[in-house]
Amino acid sequence: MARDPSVIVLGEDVAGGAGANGEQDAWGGAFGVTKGLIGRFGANRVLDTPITESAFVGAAGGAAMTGLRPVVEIMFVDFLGVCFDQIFNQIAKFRYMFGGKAVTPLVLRATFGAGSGSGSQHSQALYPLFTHIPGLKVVVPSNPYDAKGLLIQAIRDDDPVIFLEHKLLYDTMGEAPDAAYTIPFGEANVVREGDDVTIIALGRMVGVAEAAAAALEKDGINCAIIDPRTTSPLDTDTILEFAEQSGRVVIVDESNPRCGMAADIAALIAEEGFDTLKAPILKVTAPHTPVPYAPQLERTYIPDAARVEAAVRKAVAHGA
Amino acid sequence: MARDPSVIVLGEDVAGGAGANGEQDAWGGAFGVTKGLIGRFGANRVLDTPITESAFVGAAGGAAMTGLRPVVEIMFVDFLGVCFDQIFNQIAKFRYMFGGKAVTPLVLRATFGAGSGSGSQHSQALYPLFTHIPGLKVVVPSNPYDAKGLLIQAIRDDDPVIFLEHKLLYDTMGEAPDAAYTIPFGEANVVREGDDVTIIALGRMVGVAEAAAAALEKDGINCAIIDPRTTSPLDTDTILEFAEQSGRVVIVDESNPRCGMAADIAALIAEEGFDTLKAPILKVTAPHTPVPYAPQLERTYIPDAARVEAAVRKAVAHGA
Amino acid sequence: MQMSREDLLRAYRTMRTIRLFEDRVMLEMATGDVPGNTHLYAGQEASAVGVCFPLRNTDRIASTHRGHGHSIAKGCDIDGMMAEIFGKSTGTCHGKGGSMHIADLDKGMLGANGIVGGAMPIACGAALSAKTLNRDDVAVAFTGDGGVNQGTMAETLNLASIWKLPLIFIVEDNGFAEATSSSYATAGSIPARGEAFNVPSVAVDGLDFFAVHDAMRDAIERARSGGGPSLIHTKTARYYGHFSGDADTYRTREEKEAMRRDQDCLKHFRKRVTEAALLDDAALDAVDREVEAAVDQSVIAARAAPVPVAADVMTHVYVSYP
Amino acid sequence: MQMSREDLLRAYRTMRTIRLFEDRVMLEMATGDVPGNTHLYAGQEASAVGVCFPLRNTDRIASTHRGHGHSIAKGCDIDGMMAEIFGKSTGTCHGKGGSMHIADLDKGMLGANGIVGGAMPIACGAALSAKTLNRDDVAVAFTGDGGVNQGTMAETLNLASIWKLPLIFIVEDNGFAEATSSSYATAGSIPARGEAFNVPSVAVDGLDFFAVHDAMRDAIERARSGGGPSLIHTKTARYYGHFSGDADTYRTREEKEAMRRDQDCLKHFRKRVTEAALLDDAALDAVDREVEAAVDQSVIAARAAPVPVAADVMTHVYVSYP
Ligand SMILES: Cc1ncc(C[n+]2csc(CCOP(=O)(O)OP(=O)(O)O)c2C)c(N)n1
Ligand SMILES: Cc1ncc(C[n+]2csc(CCOP(=O)(O)OP(=O)(O)O)c2C)c(N)n1
Ligand SMILES: [Mg+2]
Ligand SMILES: [Mg+2]
Repeated sequence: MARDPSVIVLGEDVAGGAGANGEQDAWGGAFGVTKGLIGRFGANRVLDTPITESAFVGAAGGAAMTGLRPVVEIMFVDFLGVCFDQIFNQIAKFRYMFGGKAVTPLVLRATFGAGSGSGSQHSQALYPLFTHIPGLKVVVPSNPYDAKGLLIQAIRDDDPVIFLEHKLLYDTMGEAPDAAYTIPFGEANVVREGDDVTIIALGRMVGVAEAAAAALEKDGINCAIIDPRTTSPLDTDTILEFAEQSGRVVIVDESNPRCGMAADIAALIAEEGFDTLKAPILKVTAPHTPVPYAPQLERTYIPDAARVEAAVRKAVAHGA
Repeated sequence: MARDPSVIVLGEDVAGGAGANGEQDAWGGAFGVTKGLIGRFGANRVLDTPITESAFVGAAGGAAMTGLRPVVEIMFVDFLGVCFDQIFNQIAKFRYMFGGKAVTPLVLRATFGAGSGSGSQHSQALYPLFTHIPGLKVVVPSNPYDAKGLLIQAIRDDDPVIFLEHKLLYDTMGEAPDAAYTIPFGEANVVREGDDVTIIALGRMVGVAEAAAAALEKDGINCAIIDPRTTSPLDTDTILEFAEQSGRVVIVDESNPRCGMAADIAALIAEEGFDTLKAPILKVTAPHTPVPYAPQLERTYIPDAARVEAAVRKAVAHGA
Repeated sequence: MQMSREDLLRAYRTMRTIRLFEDRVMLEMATGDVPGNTHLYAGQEASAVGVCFPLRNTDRIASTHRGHGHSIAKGCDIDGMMAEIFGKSTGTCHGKGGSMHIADLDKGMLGANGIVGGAMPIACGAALSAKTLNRDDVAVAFTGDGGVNQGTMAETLNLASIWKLPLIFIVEDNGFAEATSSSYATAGSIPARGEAFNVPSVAVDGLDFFAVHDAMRDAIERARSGGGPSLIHTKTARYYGHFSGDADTYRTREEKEAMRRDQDCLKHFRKRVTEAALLDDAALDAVDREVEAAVDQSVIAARAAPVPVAADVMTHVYVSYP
Repeated sequence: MQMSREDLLRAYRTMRTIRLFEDRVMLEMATGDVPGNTHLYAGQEASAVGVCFPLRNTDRIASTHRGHGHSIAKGCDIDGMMAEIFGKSTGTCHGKGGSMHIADLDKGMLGANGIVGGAMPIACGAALSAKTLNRDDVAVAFTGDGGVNQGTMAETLNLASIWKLPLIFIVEDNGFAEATSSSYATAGSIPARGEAFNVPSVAVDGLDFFAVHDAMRDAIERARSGGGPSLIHTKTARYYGHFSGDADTYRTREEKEAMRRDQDCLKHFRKRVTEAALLDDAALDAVDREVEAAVDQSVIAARAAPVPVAADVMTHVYVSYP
């Protein structure tokens, strides 16, 4: 924001305290992420909004087309439903419908994911919906270092970017240099090398995959872990390269299974990486259900290391 | 409607002419589908709505929870964005969130599909978005006979059903008995038997697949064609059975490819039908772009028989 | 207005139950045994009870994320509610919904809602059912001063107005949407918004049970007699932060103290009925003790109740799904 | 109001261009050479031109599905527009958008819109840009009497009001949303809706270029000077059916004939300026001939223009996509 005066931040309580007598900047977003910005950049560039996502997300789109670089927050990705038209029919399609005339540099930040006991309407993943829509870029970081590099890239990117942060990852500590750096979109991160099975995982599931891989290693099963980092664009080359290497693939994803992210990646490999496959492409995902509230149910809903381990063992056992 | 007084129809111009001096029931829906109903059942059960999809789709949901069986029309599925929250966070989740107490018998009818020169916001397929959402059933008929049987099933079904009709199929003539009959959800239609390649196609793409299969037959290539008819629930048994039979699968789908329907079905087969596969699972879909306006571009966008033919030949050639 | 001694006691008991229930939930949150977060209704009791007291069991309400008060006022059983908040299988929603999705259709409670503005169309649908099926039931749509800005509000006002539906809009204005003041976020006048859609609209003191109750009686009368929708704007007070984890630093200590001191709808009620000699302190104190015991009991039962079994994840997605 | 002869001629030329352009598109549709359907603006010219005439090139508008008139009034080139409607590569949007998505950002035209109510937030964003970047440009959001009910209208009124954005809402009320009369679908009063959000709102005769123009001058003045948004409700007339394929049976022949006879904003303009001796018929007739030639030319050029090549399907989805 310091670098580029056209960057603005808007959303509900991105500062917090507007019109109140107490502390201003009381919230800094639902998760405190934008705290301090209003003090540095002023209320002209850090705008608290009313609860009207269609109006302010759409306004961010119109502003992006006319000279600003808005970073807009909608707190929980689950709220996309009240402003989905502005995202998928307007913002995503301006450039195409207008024959390439429009440039819409916009970042839509939202939290996603289950595990916080927030219930069916505050715990979904939903990035498959955005990934399905041409014109959108979709980022799902799995660690602080990537989150910073990808966010800076998103802000500097000239296309609309949906930037989704898993709400349980805010507490993960991790190395992230103070200096600004960018991570290009469409470049997967090879989290771990390993010849026996290739695990592809996103967001919080990367950690789950790592836990499983560590346990499996003790039994001499070596897993590679690929974190695509962005679902659109998707780094198909790296995915196919590693799928080919091991010939055994397990995809771990927190989103629902039907037309989901795991299906998308599995279909890619089944078409372009078929010949070297030695086993069925296994998916470890959430079930085809909403997210339940009770912790015991929520834990069952979310893919865990045990299920990943079992899938990997099944892949290894196949035809061996 | 005659059979069950709790069935109501609502939507924009489902009758048409409300408050006007001229003909009432002037439209009968954007495509004349509901014409005549208001005359038979009265304005109390056939309601023209203002252009407020969130309000009337949500109202249909609330009405369904409280004793009615609304059949609501939103004209073009592309408009789902302005009422998506009511569909996917409310209607789809009532039953689950409320621990099984709610029953929400509702049918949401909409047209979909490219080919009419209607541009990016009136030509999308979008059923992958609904298929992704647990709690919704999704129907995509490919011919008049199925459309009638599936629609009656949808109206009698106790779950929310998204019923999508391809706008270019309204002119297809086809046998459909006058008497009421139902076609159960989750039962694919075997359009054509054939041992060499299994083509899976939906909606308007079934006709495209049939044209391709007819041409291929002349060269002695016999294709089976499976029409799932409903994407949720999906008839996985029939799909897997036929995939197994031929070991070569081509999936034809008009929706966009990322997290799309073709990917969903390919991933199913790659996991559960892997061992009998002889060739990569090939997808023939729309590209990852919005729907263009110019007819030449739109024709390029929509999968055609030539592309299906080429894919089938590629599948046959593989490892043969 | 005239109310019987029994009705007055019942109204007080309900308000008192909401207050103690919410205070207790806040305490239980601190033990770490309650999943997630909750939005507490404490301070706004006169609004929920003033609105729901004159309703029938067959009338329906659709609520917000801050729904405990509405649920209790509409007759939901607090044992089921507390168990739901604890995520137990004995909960109102079998532990699958949680605080933000408490619903009891048999009581006409169509659900709290995690989506701001989400409830308005749903309540509108209940009103449509009543009208279509020729029942003289009414439906109530709750929203806050923040939710009133959501597009669903205007759309539903318009739809209910042109269809003359028996729908009553309740805008509970506690001055804040999360940390944002309604003076900043909500332009113009809320009753004027209703009037602009031809919906008769009034503003009442939401801390005064009787004022809310009387406004409701007029609105219900209009709705049942085919007169269409109404809007009631109740000015009220939110005692806790936006949610159980909110430090609430955007309000000064002074104003929060003053609020609890001067804007307590339970004190108001007690003063009013005792001064008018309609009830005496002894009777009201007895209610306080009863309610306290009932809330204690709900927590004990909730803590003792079984958690759902893993297999429950898969149930209740559909009525039937091959 | 005082306008120079040149300005009067320019205003008339623009209105005339819209009328002939639309009449011609309707004829061309009949040849079957135009893809899809179009929503024709004929009859509403005084509204588009009254609104856009006092705007600068750097001011911005966001339009509706019925956008040809707005586009021409904001300065879009009719050759590009006609080619776009024919789906040619010389079209304003390279043939990829079509009638419902004509846009020309260099002219401040942010696009027609296929989604009713979709344009309001977009125009609001343009107003936000102007304010944030300290330009004194204004933005205009167009909607119809049907679109005014969409939630985006209320949400945008509220947002523009609390942020005091230089945004002007134009509600073009042609009495119908498709086949549905606004008397049925649109409750209350449209200016009252604006006022309820503290947005100064007026209703004007949309068939009277000068009335619309004057209302705009006040709104623009307010917007450029930091006074915030305004709403103008223009009552107008839709000559054709809702779209080019609409049989328009919900209106009687008599009322349609009367409309074309008594509600012709071009006739009104001509009468007004000739009676006031500001212009004479000869000058206006000359404009008619010029415009006719220009529209002919646009069709000839559009028909002769090349169609896009297949590879164009894949371009313009992203600025960059590895
Ligand atoms: C569509 C949507 N946007 C934002 C939120 C986050 N949120 C939950 S409650 C709330 C504030 C609501 O304020 P108000 O309507 O005044 O109700 P109150 O909390 O004061 O009872 C917000 C912004 C949400 N749940 N849904
Ligand atoms: C969200 C949405 N709902 C419905 C439609 C279908 N539709 C297109 S134009 C129209 C009527 C619009 O009426 P109005 O706003 O009065 O504009 P007019 O056509 O009269 O210019 C409708 C319902 C749409 N395009 N988008
Ligand atoms: Mg509030
Ligand atoms: Mg209109």
